[in-house]
Amino acid sequence: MNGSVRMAGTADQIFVLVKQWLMGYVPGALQPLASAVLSVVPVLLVFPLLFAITTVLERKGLGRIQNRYGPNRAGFFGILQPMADGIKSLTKEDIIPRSADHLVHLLAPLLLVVASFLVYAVLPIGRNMVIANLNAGVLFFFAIGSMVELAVFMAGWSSRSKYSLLGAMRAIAQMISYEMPLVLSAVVVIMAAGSLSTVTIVTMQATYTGIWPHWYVFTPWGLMGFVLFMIAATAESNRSPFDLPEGESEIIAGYYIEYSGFKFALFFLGEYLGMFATSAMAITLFLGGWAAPFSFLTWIPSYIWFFVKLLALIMAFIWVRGTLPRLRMDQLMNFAWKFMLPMSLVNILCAGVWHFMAAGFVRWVVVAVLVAGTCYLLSQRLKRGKRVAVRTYRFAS
Amino acid sequence: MLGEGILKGLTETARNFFGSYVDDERLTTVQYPEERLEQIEATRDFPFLVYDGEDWEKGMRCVSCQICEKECPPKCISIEKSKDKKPDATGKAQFYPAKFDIDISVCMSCQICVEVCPFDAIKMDVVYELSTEDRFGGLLLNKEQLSKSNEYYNKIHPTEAGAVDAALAAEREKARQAAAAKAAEAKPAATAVVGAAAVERDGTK
Amino acid sequence: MSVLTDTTADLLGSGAEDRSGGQLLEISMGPQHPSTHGVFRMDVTLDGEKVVKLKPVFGYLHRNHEKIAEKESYLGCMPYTDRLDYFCSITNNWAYALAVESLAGIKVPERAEYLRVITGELTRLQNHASLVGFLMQDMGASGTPLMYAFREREKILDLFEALTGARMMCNYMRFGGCRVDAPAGWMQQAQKVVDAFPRFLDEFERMLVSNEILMARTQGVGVVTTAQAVNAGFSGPMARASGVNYDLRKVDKYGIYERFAFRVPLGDHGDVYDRYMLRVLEMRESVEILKQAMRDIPAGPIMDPGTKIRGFRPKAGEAYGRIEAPKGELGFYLVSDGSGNPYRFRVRPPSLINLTLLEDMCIGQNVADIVIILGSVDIVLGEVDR
Amino acid sequence: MTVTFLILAGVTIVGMAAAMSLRNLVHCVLSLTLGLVGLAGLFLELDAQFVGFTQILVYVGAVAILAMFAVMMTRGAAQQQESRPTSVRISGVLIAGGVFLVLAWAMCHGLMTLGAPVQPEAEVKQIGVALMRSYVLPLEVIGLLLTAALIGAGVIAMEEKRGAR
Repeated sequence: MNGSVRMAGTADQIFVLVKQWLMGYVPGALQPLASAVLSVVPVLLVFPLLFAITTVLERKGLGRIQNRYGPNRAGFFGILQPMADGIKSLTKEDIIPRSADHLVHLLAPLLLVVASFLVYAVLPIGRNMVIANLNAGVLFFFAIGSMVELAVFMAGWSSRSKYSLLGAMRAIAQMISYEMPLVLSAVVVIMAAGSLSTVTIVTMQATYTGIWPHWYVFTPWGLMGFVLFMIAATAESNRSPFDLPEGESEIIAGYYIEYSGFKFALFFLGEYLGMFATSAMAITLFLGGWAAPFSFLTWIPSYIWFFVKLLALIMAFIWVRGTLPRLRMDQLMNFAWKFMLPMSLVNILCAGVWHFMAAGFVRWVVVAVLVAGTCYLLSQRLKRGKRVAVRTYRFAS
Repeated sequence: MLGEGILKGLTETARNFFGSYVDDERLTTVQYPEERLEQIEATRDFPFLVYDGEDWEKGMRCVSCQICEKECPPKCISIEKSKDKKPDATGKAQFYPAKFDIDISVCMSCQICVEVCPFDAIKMDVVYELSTEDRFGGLLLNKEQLSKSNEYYNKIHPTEAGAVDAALAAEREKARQAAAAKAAEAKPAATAVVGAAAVERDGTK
Repeated sequence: MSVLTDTTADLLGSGAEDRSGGQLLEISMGPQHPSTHGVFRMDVTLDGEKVVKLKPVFGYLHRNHEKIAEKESYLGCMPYTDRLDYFCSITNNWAYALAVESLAGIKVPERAEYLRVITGELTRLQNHASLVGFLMQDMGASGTPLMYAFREREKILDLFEALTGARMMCNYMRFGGCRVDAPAGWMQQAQKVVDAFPRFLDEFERMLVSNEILMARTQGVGVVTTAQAVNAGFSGPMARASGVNYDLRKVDKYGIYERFAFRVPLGDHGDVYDRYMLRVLEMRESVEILKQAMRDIPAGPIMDPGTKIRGFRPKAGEAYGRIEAPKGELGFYLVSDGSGNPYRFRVRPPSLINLTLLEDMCIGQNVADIVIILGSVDIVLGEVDR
Repeated sequence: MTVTFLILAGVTIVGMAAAMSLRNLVHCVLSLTLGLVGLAGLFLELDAQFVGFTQILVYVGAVAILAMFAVMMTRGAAQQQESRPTSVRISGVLIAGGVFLVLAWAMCHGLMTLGAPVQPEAEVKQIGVALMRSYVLPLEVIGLLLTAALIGAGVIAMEEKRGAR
């Protein structure tokens, strides 16, 4: 914390300085409004842009994983593909089923996108770069995040399609189940930081011992918390292998099966924004937010680090999506309640043990053994419950 | 340990991801309009009529025997036999198709017409960019559209065409000799006999 | 209240009610559903996500294949058999050729038999490879395994094109042999493809066989007991996955299969995982057969010189020719009245008969299981509906 | 009485009123959710961030969804009576009026005694400390009650399932 202001170079603070400079021209009465606009507008621009980039990245990445080229026709290397997609979805007919609940049908994608955008308010994108430094920032994040469920439900119910209803049911069951491990795995960080403010959490991690940073992921409970958080985040954002609500081979597109044109694109946008937000939260909580990974790299502006980490997590999402088959509903629930939940509870306990033991090697070993042991036991139980095994086969004589 | 198989799978996809940048074996996509696959010699899609020489009407090998029309499984060939006879490439008088239509929207590229043709007159083409906006007329090819030169045939199926040419040349030589012998035997030589010799040659080669 | 009755309650229950008083949901999966492998429909009744009743509905792709064949010459039927199971046209040709050969008592030359084995086993390779790919796709693996399978299938299809002129509708075999001989260099090219194939199998196994999600999804799902499999007349990998030792290559020893050393893998559980693994194992055995066949293939004619293809008129009589197609026992039953076209032409499609237990396999399973059970049956609607 | 307060109050009242008067039950739940969001906004307006966000997390994220499920799962919801007996209406009006009177009295009384509004000091930490020190017994009792309810719900659900078999 002490060195943060000193180390903050001009390049690092350029956006903050520009904002202050612009604010100088705004009359006093309009200052709060102007400040809000100047903070919000960049976020509203940057993240949809990131969404556009990610769609290309995802399709190209998946393509390469599958030994294809991926989109490479629109623009140079296909970078204009999102534009083409956007134009396409804007010009397509907006179909509303005759028996649909028109108002709810219209509101669902809007609510989804609004809720997805709202959570960015508390994410520190760089040093001194956050829209609202709330005392209960983490809580705000989860609270707004839970509104997504409502949007999904509205979409699935209002479409009046059996497939969309099935999708909505699946989505809600899944989101409620995974919200608990998501929140509980974040609790360890809140315990360690002693604050619910995202800004404080990041600044706590932006210090170094030698060249090594104090990220929470570098503790046994932090690592486990990070893994749990990422798994839960995958489920929350309906990404493979937890993409049951929209499982295209089973219920086709799930809750947004009856959407077309731009509303469909809004669902897409909302979903990706949700994925970015949860990834950004994981970065904030466990990966040091905008902090550089080594003390000698602090000269690189903080927001660059943030986006580098975000892109890395997005790549991981794409990679997983390109590899894994989808789980089944009951297996998904089993995993949530029989593995994720107990594991995150034990993880909180471990973080407590860590808190009350004297710093040093012993503490490290004890907590690591506790975490790894529980993980092993729980996974064995899960495996035994399902009775799955690699089989050997006999041959006819 | 839970997740072991998943990790294995992840390494495999990662290997493929990077492999697709370095290994041509992995990235087999051909970017179609710019790149094209090399023509495989045996490829077939729709039939065409072979003619010898320069003029398609004069050199058409088809003698309108209508075997292909009968044998075609989906019945996509329609032939009208001519009333008169015209000299073919070798100068013998033959019937010729007054109308020869193939509906390639019906054709299933089975090559049976080629197999049963005793005159090597119908062969399989390799063109594949045949899309048209005219659904009915555009895919109904007439005699003129179907006619392609023997040189073209030699170009697309060199091995097969070479064998056909050699067989045809040998046959024509034999026919010519027979005709000469007959001519020596009896002055008033009938020109129409020659065609029958070719008909006897079976389609099973 | 009218507004209320047409809301959720109406949507959830189409009148039906289960024993616990809850409501059943009737959904129609297909014919436009993406994972029904063509235009297949299942009327599914669900209790929550559990399947209570399943009614397969097919016939959307019915093309009158058998009736058309009665109007065609024996030669003219051959290209139509390509369109039965359009993934494996060569094995379809083979089964039909075999039926005609036994009807007319035709002997096939040595080299043609070898060519038949080689192309037939290549067909099996590409069918099984794409099937496991499709199965993974049904399971939601974003198409990655499918793309790998198609990458390999492409190489085999290239071989087919170089040999027969077409990639899928090969129309390769004739009664009395094969249509064309392998062109120069084809055998070497095929050898290369076959040698490289185990690499793909290894990759596939590393990627998915020990995958926990895959195992959890497939093991114990869609179980068919040995008795059920026998009663339903299962054949091919479906029967062998249930432990029925029935492989026509061993039972009938048609063609020259007795000359090759290969094993027949058997499953003990009869679930989707077994069916999936059996196909992977069978691909390995096919590679073995291919290696032996390519090593031993003799020179010689490829057509029986005594057989007249055009105007073929067998004596009056009947014959049944069957082979071990990739999907199971594919049989052609022909009745000849001595004329130029078959008097009766009947196909025994493995896809359709393996599909008969679909409801039994699906009841009590989840919606998500339906698609993988259907995928594991390995159907091609061209063959089911004919 | 700022503009924000007026807006939030309006949203809350409209939402709650709609929840009572709409005919479609799902619409009712949705408007109830709107009202609850307005309420959360009012908490935030009072600078009570923790309570406000918890309100959203619990009521919007959980209770609304639960209500939704309940509406969809029970068939009884579909067969609502067209007209209620007069006695029900009268008693409803009486109860509502009574509650309103009590609340109004409490508010007027409270405002009078308080005089000036106290500066809000509800930091999350203080709430935690308060919960864990002064109110630990009520907290535990509520926890016990909820656990019992949870287990009870599970048992009932299992009974039903067994009966179905």
